[in-house]
Amino acid sequence: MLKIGVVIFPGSNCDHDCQHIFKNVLGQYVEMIWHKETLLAGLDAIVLPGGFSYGDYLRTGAIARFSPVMGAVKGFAKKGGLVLGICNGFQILLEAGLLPGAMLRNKSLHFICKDVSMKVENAATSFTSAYESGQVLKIPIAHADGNYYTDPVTLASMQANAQIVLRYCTPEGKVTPDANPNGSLDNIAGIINAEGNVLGMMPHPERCAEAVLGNDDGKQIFLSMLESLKGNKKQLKMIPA
Amino acid sequence: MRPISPLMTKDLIAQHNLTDDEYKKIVEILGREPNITELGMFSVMWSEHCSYKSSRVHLKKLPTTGPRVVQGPGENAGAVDIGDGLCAVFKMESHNHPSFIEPYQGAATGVGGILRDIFTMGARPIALLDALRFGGLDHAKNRHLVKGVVSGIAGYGNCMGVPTVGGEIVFNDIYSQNPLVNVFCLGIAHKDKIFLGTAAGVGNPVIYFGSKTGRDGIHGATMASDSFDDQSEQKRPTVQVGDPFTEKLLLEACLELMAGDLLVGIQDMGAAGLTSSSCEMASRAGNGIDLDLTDVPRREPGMTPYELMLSESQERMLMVAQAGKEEECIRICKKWDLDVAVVGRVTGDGILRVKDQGQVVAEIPAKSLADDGPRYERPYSPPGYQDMLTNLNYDALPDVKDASAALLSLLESPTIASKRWVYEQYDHMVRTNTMVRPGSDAAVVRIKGTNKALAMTVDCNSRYCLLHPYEGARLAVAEAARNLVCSGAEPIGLTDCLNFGNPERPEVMWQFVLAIEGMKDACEYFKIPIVSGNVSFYNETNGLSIYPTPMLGMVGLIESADKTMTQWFKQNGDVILLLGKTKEDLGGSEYLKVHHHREQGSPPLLSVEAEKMLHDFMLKVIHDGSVQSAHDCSDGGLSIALAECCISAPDTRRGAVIKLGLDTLRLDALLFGESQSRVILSVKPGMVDRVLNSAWDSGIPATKIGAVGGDRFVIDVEEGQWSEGCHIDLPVDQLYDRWAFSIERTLNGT
Amino acid sequence: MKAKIYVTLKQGILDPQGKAIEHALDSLGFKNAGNVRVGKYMEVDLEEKDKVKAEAEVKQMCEKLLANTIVEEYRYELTA
Amino acid sequence: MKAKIYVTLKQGILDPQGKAIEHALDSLGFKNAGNVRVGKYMEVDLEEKDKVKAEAEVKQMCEKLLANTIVEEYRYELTA
Ligand SMILES: Nc1ncnc2c1ncn2[C@@H]1O[C@H](COP(=O)(O)OP(=O)(O)O)[C@@H](O)[C@H]1O
Ligand SMILES: [Mg+2]
Repeated sequence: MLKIGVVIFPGSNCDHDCQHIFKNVLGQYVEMIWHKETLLAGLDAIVLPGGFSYGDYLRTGAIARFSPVMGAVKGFAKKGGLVLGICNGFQILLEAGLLPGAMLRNKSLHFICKDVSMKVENAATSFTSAYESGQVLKIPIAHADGNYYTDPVTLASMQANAQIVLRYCTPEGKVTPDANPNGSLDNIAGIINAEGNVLGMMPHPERCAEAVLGNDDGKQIFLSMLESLKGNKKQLKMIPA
Repeated sequence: MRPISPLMTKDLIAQHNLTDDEYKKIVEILGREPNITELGMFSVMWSEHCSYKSSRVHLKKLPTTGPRVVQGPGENAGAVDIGDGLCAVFKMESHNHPSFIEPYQGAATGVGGILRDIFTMGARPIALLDALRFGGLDHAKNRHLVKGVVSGIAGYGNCMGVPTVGGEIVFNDIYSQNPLVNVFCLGIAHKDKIFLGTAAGVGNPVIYFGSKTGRDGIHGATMASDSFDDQSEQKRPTVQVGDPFTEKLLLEACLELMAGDLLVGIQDMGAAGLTSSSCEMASRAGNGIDLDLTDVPRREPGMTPYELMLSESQERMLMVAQAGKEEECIRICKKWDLDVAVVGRVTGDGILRVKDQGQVVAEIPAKSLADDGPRYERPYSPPGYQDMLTNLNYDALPDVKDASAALLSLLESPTIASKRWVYEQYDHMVRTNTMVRPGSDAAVVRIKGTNKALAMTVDCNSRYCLLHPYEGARLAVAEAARNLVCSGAEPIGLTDCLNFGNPERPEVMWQFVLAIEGMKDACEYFKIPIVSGNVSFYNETNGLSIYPTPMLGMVGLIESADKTMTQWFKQNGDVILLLGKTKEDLGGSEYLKVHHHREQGSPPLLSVEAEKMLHDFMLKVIHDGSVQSAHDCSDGGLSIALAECCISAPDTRRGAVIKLGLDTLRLDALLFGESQSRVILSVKPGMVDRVLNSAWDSGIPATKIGAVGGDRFVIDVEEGQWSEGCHIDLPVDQLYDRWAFSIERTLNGT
Repeated sequence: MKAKIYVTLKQGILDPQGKAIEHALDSLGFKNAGNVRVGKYMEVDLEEKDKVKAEAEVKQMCEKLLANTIVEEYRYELTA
Repeated sequence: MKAKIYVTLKQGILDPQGKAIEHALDSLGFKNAGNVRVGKYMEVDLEEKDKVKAEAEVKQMCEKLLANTIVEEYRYELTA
């Protein structure tokens, strides 16, 4: 069994959902980590869940990044540990500087909760290896600030390094402005750091990882992580969704 | 010594909304004149809102018991047994008036309040539904209200991580000055770990926790207290601002406190804040409480006892802990960054005694304050215009000419159009339980750790209630139950939110009394207990009352979650069946309103027997796997229900070809009439005979009316005895476009 | 002309944002920062050249749209 | 001392909120209002009496917490 840490910030609200996936759906050991903890021992991966840490007051993720636990998360990432940030978790990773860029309000100024299509642009990461490159997924989003921005230089280098892992697209797989739900730069839905061990994504794969909810397109994100942690890529890829 | 109090003048008493008789009763209870703080406390506790003085005698008639009922009305919320050692805890609340004044904060704090009602019971909230009423979208003010209310609900519910999985919105100009914002919440608790608001155990500590107290929501009565405030005149905020972040911390802290063996009782500070929570808890236990205001956390300096006792600051709780467990309680609250203070002790003398800086500032028998408020049996009689409303000469109304145009315009009328624009702003998936999202007859959430799921719906056709309050209330119960059974769920409990005008008007009271009778009769027949509820009176402006709106929130149980059903067609080639009988039921229909601008006639008649047979049959055929989809016919009638089956699926739209006979009906009655107890099923071709036979065996009229397939919506109606038939043939995409984006287009002015 | 508009919560109204920021500043070690209030700041360009007319216009904008006068108060400056 | 802090989006970064307000002003009939920018306005009380020290402190607060300098810029005023 692998040991996955799920961080609880004040205001996190997808912490139980992430715990449920790793523990009950995928049978791993999950440790819930209070934001005031500073020592993270024996973890195989860390998840920063979605929610409204500190009420999203000031800016999304702005206050959470100063939580004591973030020092340890940074240390863990520096050593190559896998860190997944979903939605608010992604926003925190940006504010903490573990991923480049910043989030702006959605173009519509509304909170948006719905299924959207996205394309796996890089299936060679530790978070996406169970997908095919170019595969189109349907995963729900639920956020008010998912309008990703970065400067042109950073964008170009991310493009060159294949750090843009997920992009919003039409159900047919076309990356168009109309398929972009929030105005994010280059239709970005998820990015990875240059080292390939920290992924941030706005869509919620934990909300579509069980057949009983009508969709399990998100499950392979978690399976990919387990696969890469076990260093056993081929075998896990065979597991049917 | 009591601090110097002003003379109890007539004005002061009137400003506190107390009648002379009520004041006399207060003097009698106390054996002396009250001081200003006491007057304020009586005034809030004996208000209509807290004391149910006009409604209590009637509410008593409602059926509240049943084999599953674990907690009926009287506590913060009701609880119903769902097996596996679990309970569904639910309730509905209104926040109508505050939402009209400040739509965002009014709606947001409404959500906050109902959530607290659920989690004080020891239940983790897992679903919210919102039932809304606004005036027409052609007025800018109404558009402003809609936008504000929806974003307020989203702002609070989303942050809390409780999904808003469904709701209802109706637009009618009668609500222009009195919009309704009713919010339903459901939580799950362990049956043997339900917490009640009781101050048992003399000597136990009373602990305040949550946000600090500010001068929020101290209403008109505030003026009276100003003269004792030696601070300079200040503008007092009567609007409460919600802080969902603190509420989320409060929720987690409460559940952690409840997981340990620490608490005796707990209650949230809702309306009437510290006053209601302390006296109600004391009264339930037959005890008293000594409160010391000195340590109450405050947001502002210089607050008077009057203000502290009456403040309606949000996100606050009062708990009674076991003696000796104070430290542990305080530790948990601090862990969640909450303000916390021991503010009192439970006493055995039945008195709520309030001290501030060493002085007694109020001393009232807790029971008198909480339970001995006035009760009124207000006079009631039907309004003079009632007959004019129900008598409608249908012969004077021409039958529909262009059925296709009528269908399209009904589809885009905001009451019928898709509520996508609304529910896409609500996080309806967080907690990963939502099996059926907004857009079907009922929302369905699974219960993790079991095979079960719960279905929920909120319903009320207030036009029916206007035309016939008794029938309207019965119809609301029937429709809610029908929405549940169409989702595969057996109805197990009900909560209500009774929105009416001014009860001092006999015609409003008449509506209220009849609606209660209707709910009672229907619930008794269907054996659905009412376990919690709320009354909102005085929804009137300049003498104009809203339509009587007894909003219902009903909960159903699906024993095996994989038997969940949805309303949209699933597969081309499936056969479409209609259950139930279509009659000449145009009275009170949405069609009459949209096309003839009339809200008149008699609402459709309900046969509870036929309705109940339909429910039993629906559950049987859904559970044995014979049907692919099920949708009840409600607003807009048969043709709208059929169109919804084609266009409401989350990703695919399907066409259908339908053939109907008129017989002796008018064409508009066939297409748009709102006869009750009807359901549209789609079944696989091989199942048709089985389902039809089984329906007839159960005494339910059932006919094959068409098939799913293609990309057009086709209805052929053969000529009847009195009317010509019609041929509707429209692209499904066109129906979808009119229906799906109507509200958004109207709100954006495009 | 350019209008600079400041919208803040009225005195006595709960300011959850301010409270959260104050808390964060405190835990960042800014121990002597307190009483944080958060509001909105807006800049609007106006074609109007006449100061008196411009002022009337800005006032109307605030009352009608930019401030929610039930819970907020506003002030503004006009610069050329 | 009291610090007044203004945080706005950097020039060149699209400001959807500003656009929406501009649009709303227009449909309310304020035809000659344009170029609306929306930002945050914060007030913080400081115990620090020394202006130079206070200024250094406010600057730090902004850099660390109050503004995200990837997309925002800030300025501040100190008053007694
Ligand atoms: N205010 C709202 N919030 C969330 N969902 C809503 C709201 N209004 C309507 N809906 C959803 O839209 C769908 C259609 O609503 P409605 O026409 O009232 O259904 P029905 O007639 O079956 O009761 C339902 O799934 C309902 O939950
Ligand atoms: Mg229905």
